[in-house]
Amino acid sequence: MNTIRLDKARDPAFKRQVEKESGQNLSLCYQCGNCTAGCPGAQVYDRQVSQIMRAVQLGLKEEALKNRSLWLCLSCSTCSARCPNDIDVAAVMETLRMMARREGWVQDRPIESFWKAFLDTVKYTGRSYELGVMADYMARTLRGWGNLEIAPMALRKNKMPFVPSVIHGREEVARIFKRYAEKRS
Amino acid sequence: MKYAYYPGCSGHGTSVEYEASTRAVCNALNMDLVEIEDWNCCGSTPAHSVSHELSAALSARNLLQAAKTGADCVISPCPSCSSNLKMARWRMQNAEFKAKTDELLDAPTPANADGGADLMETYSVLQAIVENVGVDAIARRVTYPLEGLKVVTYYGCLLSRPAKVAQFDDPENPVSLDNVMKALGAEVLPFALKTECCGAAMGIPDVNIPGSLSGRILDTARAVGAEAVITACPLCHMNLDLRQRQAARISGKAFFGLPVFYYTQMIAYAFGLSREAMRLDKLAVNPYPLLDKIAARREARMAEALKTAGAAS
Amino acid sequence: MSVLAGKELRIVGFLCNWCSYGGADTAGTARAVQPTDLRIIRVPCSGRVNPLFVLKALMNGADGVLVSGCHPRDCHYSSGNFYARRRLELLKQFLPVIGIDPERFEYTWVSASEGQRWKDVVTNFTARIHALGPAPRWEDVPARYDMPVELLESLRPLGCGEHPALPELKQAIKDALAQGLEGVLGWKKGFDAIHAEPVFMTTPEEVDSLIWGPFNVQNLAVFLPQYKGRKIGVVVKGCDSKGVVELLSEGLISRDEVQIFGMGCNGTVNLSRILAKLPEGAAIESCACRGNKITVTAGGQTIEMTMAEVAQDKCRLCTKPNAVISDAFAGTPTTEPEAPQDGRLPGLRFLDSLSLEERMGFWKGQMERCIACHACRGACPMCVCRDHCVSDSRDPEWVTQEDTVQQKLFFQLIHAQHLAGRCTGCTECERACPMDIPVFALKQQFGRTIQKIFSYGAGLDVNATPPLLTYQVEETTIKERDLA
Amino acid sequence: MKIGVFVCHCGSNIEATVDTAAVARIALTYPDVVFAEDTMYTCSEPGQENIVQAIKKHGLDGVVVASCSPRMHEPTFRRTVERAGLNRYMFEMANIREHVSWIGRDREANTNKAAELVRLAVEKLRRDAPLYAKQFDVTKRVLVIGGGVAGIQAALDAADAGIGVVMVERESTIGGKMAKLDKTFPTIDCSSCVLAPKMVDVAQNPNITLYAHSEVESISGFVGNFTVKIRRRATYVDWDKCTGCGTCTEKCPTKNVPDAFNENISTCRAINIPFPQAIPKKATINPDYCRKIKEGKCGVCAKVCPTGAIVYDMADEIVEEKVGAVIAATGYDLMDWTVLKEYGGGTYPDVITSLQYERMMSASGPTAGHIHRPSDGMEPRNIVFIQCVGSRDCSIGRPYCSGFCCMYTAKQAIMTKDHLPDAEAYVFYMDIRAPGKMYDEFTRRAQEEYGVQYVRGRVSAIQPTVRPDGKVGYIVRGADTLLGKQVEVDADMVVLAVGVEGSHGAGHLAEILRISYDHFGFFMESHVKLRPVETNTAGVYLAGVCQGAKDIPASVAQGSAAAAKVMALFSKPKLENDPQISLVDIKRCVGCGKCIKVCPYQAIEEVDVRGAKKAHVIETVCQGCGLCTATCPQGAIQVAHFTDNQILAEVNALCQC
Repeated sequence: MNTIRLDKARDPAFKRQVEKESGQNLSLCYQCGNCTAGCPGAQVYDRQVSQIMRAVQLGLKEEALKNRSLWLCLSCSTCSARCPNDIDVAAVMETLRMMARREGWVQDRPIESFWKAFLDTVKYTGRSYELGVMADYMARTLRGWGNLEIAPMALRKNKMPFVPSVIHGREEVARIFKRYAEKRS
Repeated sequence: MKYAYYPGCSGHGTSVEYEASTRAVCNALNMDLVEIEDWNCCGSTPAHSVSHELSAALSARNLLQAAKTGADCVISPCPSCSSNLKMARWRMQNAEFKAKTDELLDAPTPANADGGADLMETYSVLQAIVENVGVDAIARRVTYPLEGLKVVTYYGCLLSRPAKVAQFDDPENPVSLDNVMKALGAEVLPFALKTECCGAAMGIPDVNIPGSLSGRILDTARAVGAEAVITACPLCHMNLDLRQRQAARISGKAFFGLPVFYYTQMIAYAFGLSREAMRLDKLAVNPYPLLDKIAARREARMAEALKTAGAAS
Repeated sequence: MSVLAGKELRIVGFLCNWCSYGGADTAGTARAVQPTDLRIIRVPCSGRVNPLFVLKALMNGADGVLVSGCHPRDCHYSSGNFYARRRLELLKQFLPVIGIDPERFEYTWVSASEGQRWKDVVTNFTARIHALGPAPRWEDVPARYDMPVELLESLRPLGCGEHPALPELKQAIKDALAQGLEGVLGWKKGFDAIHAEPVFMTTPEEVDSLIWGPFNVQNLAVFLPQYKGRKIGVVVKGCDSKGVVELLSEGLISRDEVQIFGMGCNGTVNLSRILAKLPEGAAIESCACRGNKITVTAGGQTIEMTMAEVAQDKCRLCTKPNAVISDAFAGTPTTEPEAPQDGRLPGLRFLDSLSLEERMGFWKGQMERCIACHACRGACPMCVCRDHCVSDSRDPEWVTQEDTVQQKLFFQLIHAQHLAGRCTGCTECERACPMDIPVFALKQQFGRTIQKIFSYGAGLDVNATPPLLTYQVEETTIKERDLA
Repeated sequence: MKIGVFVCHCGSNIEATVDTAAVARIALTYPDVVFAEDTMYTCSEPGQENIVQAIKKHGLDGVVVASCSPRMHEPTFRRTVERAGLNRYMFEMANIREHVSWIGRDREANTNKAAELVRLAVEKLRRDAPLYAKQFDVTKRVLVIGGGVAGIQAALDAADAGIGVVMVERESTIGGKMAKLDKTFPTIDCSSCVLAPKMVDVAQNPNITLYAHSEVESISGFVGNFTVKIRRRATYVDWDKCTGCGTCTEKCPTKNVPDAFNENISTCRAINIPFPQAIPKKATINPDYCRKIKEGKCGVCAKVCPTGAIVYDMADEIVEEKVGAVIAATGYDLMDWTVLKEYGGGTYPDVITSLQYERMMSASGPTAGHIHRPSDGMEPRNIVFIQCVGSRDCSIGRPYCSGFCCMYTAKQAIMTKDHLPDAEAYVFYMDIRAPGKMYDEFTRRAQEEYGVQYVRGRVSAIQPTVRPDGKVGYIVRGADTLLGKQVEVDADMVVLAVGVEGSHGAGHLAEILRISYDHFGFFMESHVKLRPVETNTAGVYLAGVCQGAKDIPASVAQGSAAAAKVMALFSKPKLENDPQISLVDIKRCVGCGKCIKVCPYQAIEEVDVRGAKKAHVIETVCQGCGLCTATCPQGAIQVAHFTDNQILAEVNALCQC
């Protein structure tokens, strides 16, 4: 591990940007660790929530954005519910995730691929379609095989129809995605 | 009250039993449901993880469709869907956010006096039942009480959180499901993991996450003596029921064998609604031995009551 | 003194020394940055804040005024803020009648420990005043001279004919004089047929000069305090009797020193309305009253008019035509009508129909006409300061002798404020005004607010405590105002 | 009139954002101002000397100092002008620090504002007149409210100085929270061994009148002359007859009464003496549980009482006492931690407060000092201590540090190791605050000598679970932020260091005393640093935690300090009033009596002046609130130095259009 030269590495503008986009005051965090303590994803995180909050406080952009934790976050809001300083930590995590995407620093392609697969289904049919998402996701990432373990049961119980439902307004929905894509580019 | 009904995508897939029982129970409780015509997916977690505006735009289309029904509000059985619809309306109260979201839509959303979007409010079906119908009305309607059935209620993350948007029940110790189950005659055990996350949709990319989280929930439920887990969320249900064997394996425990019911299935059962109103056949963990036990307890009690009555007369 | 051009507005704060001034100190000690507009005047207690200070500041160009004291129940002087709450709430609701936006004035409670709250109060109030912008200035507002002309429909039939019980009344007075009463105040015919004038009757002959009818306009209660210590009597209409009650309840006259003679009243006239129907400047030759018709001969012309045309406004909405208190009541009482839904007289009705700026313009126009004769004060039975009226004093010097609209209006505000909770609505101030300025509207604005908040009407109960001289710990009818 | 204006830099406190030299220059243009200058530290000795010299040199009749709040230094400068031969009331202050330089950053706006505030002070001073204080008698007795260690110390010190003390205690015994403690940090002294002798002294000191089981009902009057009404709540036992033998308690059949002294971890009888060393050691019946009082049946205690002391129909009694000063020492209560649902909200039997744990460890407590967890009596092996429960937690509106929890948690962890050498003690903390003498060493000892495991991080949740052996366990899930990991402990018992707040009912008492209190029920001192035991109400002093969280030594020190303040107050034969009081202008008064009606102090009386009714102010009773002045329509009664003309002059100075 390299020593971080704080006088050089700190980027106060980054902290301000996170505060602006998330609507949260990061200076309120006194590092009690309660977000980490309650996080259901903590065991698989490579950097704990409280550490990510600390990185933002210090203005250490890469530390805050380049980690898998952002992508493993389950958005359950336990961190926000228990923060003694009423910081919506989940909103900060979501903000950081969007910023990481903008920076092209996605640290967990598979999860991003799952989202893409999911949203593509919505884009084309207007609704999500579990089997389609799953197949698309597995094809894209060659992962997700663990789910095959439950597939027989799901299929036996007829819980995954083979035909997606398609809505009349699917073009309207597709236009939402199209405009979104245009705005981003 | 008239409700615009938003089933959510999983109602057509993994949670058909939730969808069927919800409709049957609402009907039994005289709730006037009109399905929103041509509704689309709310975008779920992937949409709001990618963009708040995209997520809000997808929800806004649904809320605009809902407005056409002339209903008083929107209800959805799925906590994730209702949370998304609620959040969209909440965020779009901000005029700036509304403007950005409107850019994604064919036509801008109507504005209210404060410059925010004038959209219909959304509630979970559970909230509508508890707050508008009331647990007393449920209790009155019960024909087959859940004799001594020991359950834990599992709410998941989104029913009462984030508190400022959900505006429902206690974020740390919710009790609405408990009250419904008590009204049905079940015994609700104290359960500290009511709002602990089950792992949500993370199972698709990594089965280990819901595996270990759900394993812990099921293990604690068993430890406190629960005979069944009651839930209100399709995703939670999938992780606890469909993935129950996987969860046991990943968390290194023996198979729990704990039936996991949607609360609506339990209401339908206690009301004596038809088999089609429950769709118990869709559950992965076999519920029938437990239901037989309930029936046996009920019969025993009735026999006892008859005996006492006979002795008295 | 100059307000920093464009940057600041003029905001004056009155802060009690013990709580809010301390709270402002606490905010300062915590370096809680606030807008710089506010200028704080330290007072011992919010109860020290005479509402007239607030009016003075607003009349003199303050853009906003803030009063802050200890929280209710936590007053350093135990009850000062309870009185302040009543007075300031009343003031806030009074302001619109003179065209001042009530949002420019606020009162709140901040304790010495609440630095953050003080910062929020200052920040929010300053933001509010900046949103309202600079207060309109009297010199910039266009004066208007239009007047209320509405003739209200009477609640009951008004009449002007001979009162059948007059002999009975005279006899009662004669009897009382015989029993040692020094004299009795009443009315006799004045310099012409339509004017009556007060008389202090001490002999049976003088009693015979007593008249009763539509021209007995003066409220004789006004003379009572000066007879203090002597046993006298007074003849009253219903409206006059309320003044007597109020004087009694304030201890300004004694019940055992005054005998009250009453008789049912059928209404009195507004002389200006009669004169307006006569040829300009014509001397009045005779007048005959029958039923509800008044026939006046003047300048060789005979002109007929009805009470409906010439009655005083207050008589039209009068619900107390009989003395509310009396020792001798002659004849049968006049039937008392139900209280009207809308008790506003034309002056207030007219003002209510105007915008805030128009109201300012209205008072500007009226005060330009005011000749500062103070006849309004002289006619008011509740103006008991007499020679010590603060408007004539230099210590305290509430008004200067400057002939400006603001100074003249401020005198009216003092009068109205001093009468808040005491005014019985006899409208003598307005009747006495030689310029026909509807000054009673100011008193009625206070009166209706007091009725609304405290369900209190002055002059009805000798044992009542006027609402501004008492308080409730919990004021259910006063909305808690919170700036923080 | 010749006025001098002194504009203070206050070092850089004012000068940094106010151009004081410019303010002084502007002040010279104000009417009657003949001298103005800016000075570095006006309150310093040379600064004051400078004022004295200027008064002499320029023949000044009055002085304005523009500096800090008059609540800070007005008395200082009044003495200064007096030294130069002026009347002390020919002085005014402009607050350009707290109200200007510290709250605004715009130097131009601040300078302008400061100059305007000086203008207000000048206008006020121009209308000031010399005032002279009057003397009045003082009742040399003090009321001490609260019989905890702070109140006890204050009472004993005052009594030792020969001052009569009236002590009012809400509970049936004095001793307060300290009496509940087993040991005290950092010496691990036995708490009751230190406190009990002092409690006995209170009982035996002839100068102290003790009202236990009593509350202050109302207080009227003012410094030197307060009248106190005390409600002696019914004890249903005639304490003059009760010998404290305890037979009644032994025989009482009602055994399910929650024992408040033991923090409700055990039960007691319906007639009870809280603990063996109670002062007074007298029995009290709890009417909510007593069968005789509730249902009319029983009467056992009356039968067994050897002195016939039981009085079932006893009623509350109001007694009146006259005192000259009041010391509030009402202490604290724990905040309601059950709002924390993630810790079980009070439903988990083995999650207890530190005060409950203290009772459990006490040899005179319900378990005779043995640590057994409440649910099943098991001797715990893993005990988790959680700090900052309800402290430093803005999400539940508790932003402050409760001050002494770090220390007692260390003490309790050490005691745990003493009692149960094989047990493990975990302390979840955020920061360790141990700034007292031998304090940090003490927390170090807990870790170094006793092996208490400290973990830096908050606890997110406590989740009960059933272990394979059927016993209940509590999964304490927290974070070790130093390690950057989520951690868990399967605990047998959890002790919460619950934050403190002002004693229940403190706000109500503050209103009776007319002192300020904050959102958390703590009373406000006159100056946070320099007048820590005084309040803004003359004659009312504070001691102990009622003023803010503090530990025993600090509470004792404050008790002594408050007593010293009372001694100083009573050292003078007579007290002087503040002459800024109301005065009636006989010529203008019409005798309407409105002022008499509103005066909160009955300080105005009706007098006969040559046959006319007039108002008259009793000078030593008037407190100068000015309510009468605002009430009098003629302006005939004016409160000195806040007259109508003075305030009007200030208004006119600000608003002239």
